[in-house]
Amino acid sequence: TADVAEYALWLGDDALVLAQQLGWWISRAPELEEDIALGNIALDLLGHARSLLSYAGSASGRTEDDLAYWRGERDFRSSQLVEQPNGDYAHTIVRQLAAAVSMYELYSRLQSSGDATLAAIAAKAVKEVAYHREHCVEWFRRLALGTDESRRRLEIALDHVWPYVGDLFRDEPLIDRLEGIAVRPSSLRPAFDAVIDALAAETGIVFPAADTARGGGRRGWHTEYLSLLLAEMQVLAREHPGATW
Amino acid sequence: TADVAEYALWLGDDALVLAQQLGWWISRAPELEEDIALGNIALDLLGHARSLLSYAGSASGRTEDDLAYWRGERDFRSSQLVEQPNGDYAHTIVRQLAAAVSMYELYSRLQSSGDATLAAIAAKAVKEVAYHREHCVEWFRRLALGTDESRRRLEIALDHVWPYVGDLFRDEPLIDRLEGIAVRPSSLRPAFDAVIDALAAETGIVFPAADTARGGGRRGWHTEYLSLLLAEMQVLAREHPGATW
Amino acid sequence: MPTLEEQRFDELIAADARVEPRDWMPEGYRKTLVRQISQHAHSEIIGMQPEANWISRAPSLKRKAILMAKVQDEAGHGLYLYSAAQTLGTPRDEMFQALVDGTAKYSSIFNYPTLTWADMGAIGWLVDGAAICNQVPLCRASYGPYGRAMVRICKEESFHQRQGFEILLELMNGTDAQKAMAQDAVDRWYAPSLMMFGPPDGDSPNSQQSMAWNIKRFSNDDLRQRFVDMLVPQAEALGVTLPDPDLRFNEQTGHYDYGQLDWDEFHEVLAGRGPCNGQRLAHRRKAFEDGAWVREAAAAYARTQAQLEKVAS
Amino acid sequence: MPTLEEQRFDELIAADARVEPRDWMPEGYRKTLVRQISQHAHSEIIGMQPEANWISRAPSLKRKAILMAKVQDEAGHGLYLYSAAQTLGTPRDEMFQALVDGTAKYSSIFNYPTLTWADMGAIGWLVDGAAICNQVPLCRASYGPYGRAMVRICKEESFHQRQGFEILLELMNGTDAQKAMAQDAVDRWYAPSLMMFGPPDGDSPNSQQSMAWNIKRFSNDDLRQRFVDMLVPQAEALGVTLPDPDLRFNEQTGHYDYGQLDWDEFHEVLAGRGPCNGQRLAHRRKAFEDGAWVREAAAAYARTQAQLEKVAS
Repeated sequence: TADVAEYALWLGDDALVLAQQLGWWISRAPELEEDIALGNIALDLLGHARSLLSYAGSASGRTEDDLAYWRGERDFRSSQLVEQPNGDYAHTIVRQLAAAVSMYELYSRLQSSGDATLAAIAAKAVKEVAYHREHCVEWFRRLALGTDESRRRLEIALDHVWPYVGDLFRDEPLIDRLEGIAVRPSSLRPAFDAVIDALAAETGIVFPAADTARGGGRRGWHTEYLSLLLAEMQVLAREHPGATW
Repeated sequence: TADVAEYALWLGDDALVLAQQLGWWISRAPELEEDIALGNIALDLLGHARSLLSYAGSASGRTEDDLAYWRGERDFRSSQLVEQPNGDYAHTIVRQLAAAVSMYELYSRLQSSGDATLAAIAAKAVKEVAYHREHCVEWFRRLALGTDESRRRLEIALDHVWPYVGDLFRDEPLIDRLEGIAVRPSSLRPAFDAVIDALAAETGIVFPAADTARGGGRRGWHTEYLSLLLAEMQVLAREHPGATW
Repeated sequence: MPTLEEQRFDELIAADARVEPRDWMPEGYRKTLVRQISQHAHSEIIGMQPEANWISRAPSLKRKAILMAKVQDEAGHGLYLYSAAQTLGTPRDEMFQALVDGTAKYSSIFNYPTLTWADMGAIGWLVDGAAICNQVPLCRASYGPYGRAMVRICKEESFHQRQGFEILLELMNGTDAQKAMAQDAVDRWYAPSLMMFGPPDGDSPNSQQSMAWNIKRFSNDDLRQRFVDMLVPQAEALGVTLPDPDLRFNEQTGHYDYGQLDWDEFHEVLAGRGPCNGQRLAHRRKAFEDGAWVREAAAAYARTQAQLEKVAS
Repeated sequence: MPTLEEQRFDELIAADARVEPRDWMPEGYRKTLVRQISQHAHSEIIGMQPEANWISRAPSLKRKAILMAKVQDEAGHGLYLYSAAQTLGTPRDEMFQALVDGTAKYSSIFNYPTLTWADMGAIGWLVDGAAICNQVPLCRASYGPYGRAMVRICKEESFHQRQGFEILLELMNGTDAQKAMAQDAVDRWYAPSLMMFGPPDGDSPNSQQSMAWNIKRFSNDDLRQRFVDMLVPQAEALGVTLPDPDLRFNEQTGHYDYGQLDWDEFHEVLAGRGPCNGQRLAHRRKAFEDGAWVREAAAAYARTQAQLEKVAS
C-alpha cells in the first residue's frame, strides 16, 4: 500500500543518505582500517537502501534508481540526523552512534512486522547493524577516553549533532495507520536512551538534549544540507535521462 | 566567428569559474570587510563572464545561461588555475594573485583588439581588474610579512596552486587563427613574471615553478575539481529545463 | 531636580530632535540603543547565511549577480550598524565576540532554513518587507547615527524587497513546478515574517520606554497590521495564497484581520530551539575561528608598516 | 667462496622455490623487494583516489555499491602488501610516512584525473587489465609472502577488470552521449595504461637482476605485447576504437604491432609533472594529518586499557 511504501521510504532514505555520507570517507579516513570499516558500513547501508527503495517503488512501478535519483529534497523522507555533515571524524562517529543504535533497535523490532517483506529486510539488516553499533560505540569510547583533544572534539561534535537525534523518534500520523507493520518511533526511545545513558556513565560524557532542533525530515522538512548532498549524488543520473548504466 | 566565440569562452569561463569560487566566501571571510571585498570581486568577474558568454553565444544563438548552465566540464574552456579549490584564505589569495595579475595584463592588451566587442569588454574590465590586483597583492604582502603562521600557510598554498599557473600562458592553435584579435597568452608571461619577481624580492617568498602541472583547460582537459563545481552551479537550472527565472 | 544635562536631553526628546554622540544621555537610553543596534547588526550578519546558501546554485547568472550583491549589502548594513553602535562607546570587537559566543541575540527569522530557490523570493518579499515596516520609522529614531544608518539601509532594503517580489513573480509565471515552489516558500515564511514584529503589545514590556525615548515609533501590533495590509494586495498580484484561513478584510476597521500566530513556536526558536539556531552560530563561529590567523597576520603587518614609517619620518 | 647461507639462497632460486621471511637473503634482494612491494602498496592506496572521486556521483545504486566495494578492496590490497613488506623488516608506519612525505614512488597512472563516469570503466578495463598482466607472473615471485599476497590480489583484480569492461559495455550500448563518454575515456587512458609496464627493455636497467632473482618473470616489452594482444579483441567486442593509428596485426609475429608511446610524457609524470601529482599527494597527506588526533586517541585508549587489564590480572 501507499502507506507501507511511504514507511519504507523513511527507512530507505535514512540508509541511503547515510551511505552517501560515509562513502566520502573512503580514501580519507584516519587510518586504512577505517577506510575499510566505514566502507563496509556504507555498503551495508546502501544494501538496505536498495531493498527498501525497491520495495517502496514496487507499489507505484518505480525502481530504486527512480526513487534515489529523481526525487527532490522535499520528497526525501530521511531524518534530519543523517543529513548533518560529516564534519571531522568525531562528528561522523557521533552521527553514526545515534543512527546505528536507533537502527539496531528499529530493525530488531521490525523483524516481527506484519509485513513479510519489511520483516525479511529487517532480519538481514539487524545483523549488519549490530556490527555498525559495535564499531561506533568502540570509537566513541576511544575518543571519549583517549586524549584531551579527542574528548574536546567529541564534545563539540555532540553539540552540533545531538540536537537532531530527536527527529528519529518522532511519531507521525502515518504510524497510526501502520499498526502491527511499522515500529512506532517513540517506542524506540527508552532502549536508545538506555544505551546512551550507559555510555555516558562509562565515559563521563554529558550528552546534550537530543531534540532541540525542530525536526520534520519525515514530512520533507530538511536542513540546508540535504539539497547539496542530493545535488552531488544525482548530478550524473539526471544529466542522462532514460539512460541505463 | 566560431574562433572569436571560442576565444570569448576562454576568458568568460575563467571569469565565471572564479566568480563561482569567490562567491563561496560571502558569509565566510576572515572579516566583514573581506566578505564585501571578495563579493565585489566576484560580482565584477560575474559581470565580465556575462558579457563574454553573451558574446560567445551570439554566434550560435545561445544565451549566457545556455552556456553557463548547459555545458558539461569537457566543454568548459577555463584554465586549470581557476578551478583549484578555495582551500584556506591563503589558497584563495594565491589563486587570485595569479588570476588578477594575468587578467590585468590580458585586458590591458585586449583593449586594442581588432574585435570591437572584445576591446570594449576589456576596456571596462581592466579598470576593475586593476583593483582586484591591488587587493590580492596587498593581502599577499600581509600574509607573507605578517606572522610565521601566515607565511607558512602562504607557502603551502603556493605549493598547491602555483603549478597550475602555467595553464594561463599556453598558446593553442586557436591563437594563431586570431592574430590581431586575441592576445597571445605566452606574450603575457614577461609582464606577469615581472610583477611576481618584484613581489618575491620584496617579501623574500620563493615562488615554486609555475608550470609543473600538465594543464590543458583550454582544450577541455580539467582537473577533478571542475565537474564538482559545475554540478553545484548547474543543479537548479538543469532541474527545470526551459524555465525562466 | 534634573541636572542641566538631563534637562537638555529631555528637551531634545520633547522637540523630537536628534541626540548626537557628543550629547549627554541617560544610561538606560544608551544601553537600550546599544542592545537594539547591535542586535540589528548581528541580524544582518547572521541573515547573510540563508541567502548565501543559494549563491552557488542561483539558476541564472543575472539572479546570481543580484543575490551576491544583496548578501554583500547585508554585510555592509552590519558594518554601518556596528559603526553606529560604536559611537555609543561599545567596540565592534566586543559586540562581534558576543555574537560568536552565542550570548548576543539576533532576529529569530534567520533560524529558518532556505530549502529551495523560491525562498530567495520569499525572504525578499516577506522578510525584507517586514524589516522595512519595522525600519522606516527608525529612520526618525532620536539617536542621530542610528537614524542616519537606517535611512541608508532602508533604501537598499526596499530595493531588495522588490527583487524578492520579482523572483516570486517570475516563478508564478513559470512552470507548475516553479509555481509550487513559490507557494511552498510563502507557506513556510509567512507566519515567521509576521512574528518578526515581536510579541503582541501586551507581552512586550520594553516597548513603552523605547517609544517615550523616540526610538520606537509604533507598537508591534500596529506595525504587524500595517505589514499584513500591505501584503494582501501584493499576494493577489502574485497569485500566491497567504497561508491563513482567518485572513479577511474587516469593513469596520478598514484593515485585514488575521489569525492567531503560533507564539509557542516563536518562543521556542527564540530560546535556541529553531530549525537552524545551532547551524547559524556554528557557521559564523567557524568563519571567525578559521579567519583568526588572517586577522593576526594583517594586524602584525600593519604594526610593522607603522613602525617602518615612523623610522622613515 | 659463497657462505653456506648464500649457497642455500642460490639453491632456492635455482629450484624456483619460495624464499621465506626466516631465510637468509642478500641485502640487494631484500631492498629490491621492499622497494617494489611498498611501491605497489602505495599505488593501491593512491589508486583509491581517482575512483573515490566518483563514488558520490555513481549514476545508479548498483554501480555505487560496486564502486565502493572496489575502492575498499584497494585499501585491502594496500594492507596485504604492507604486511608482506613488513616481513622484510620495514615497519608499515615508516613506509606510509615515506608516501606522505612524497619521497616514495607509486604508479604514475594514478596521476591522471578521472574526468567522467566512463573513466571508471576505462580504469577497470585498461588500468586493472595492465595491472593483472603485470601481477599474474608475480604470484610466482620467489619471495613467499609477496607471491601469496599477489594470488589474493589478482583474484580480486580480475573481478575489477570485468566490472570495468561491463561499465564500458553498458555505455557503448547506451545513448550517443554515453558512447562518446566511453570513447573519450578510452582515448585518455589507453596510452598511459600501456606505459604502466615501464620503459622499453633497453631503458630498464633493474629488470635483469629482478629476473635473475625470480621476482620478475617477463620483460616490460613482453608484458606490454601480451596486454595489447589481449586488448584488441576486447575493444572490438566493446565497439571502441583504440587510439593508435599504427595498431595492426602482424602476420609474421602473430602479435599486434603498436605505435610509438610518448615516453617524454611518461618521464614528465614520473618526475612529478603529471596532471594530478600534487593533488594526489596532498589528498593523502591531508587525510593523514587530519586523522592524527584520531590515531593518537586510539593509541592512548589502547594504552589505558592495557594498563587496566594488567592491574586487573
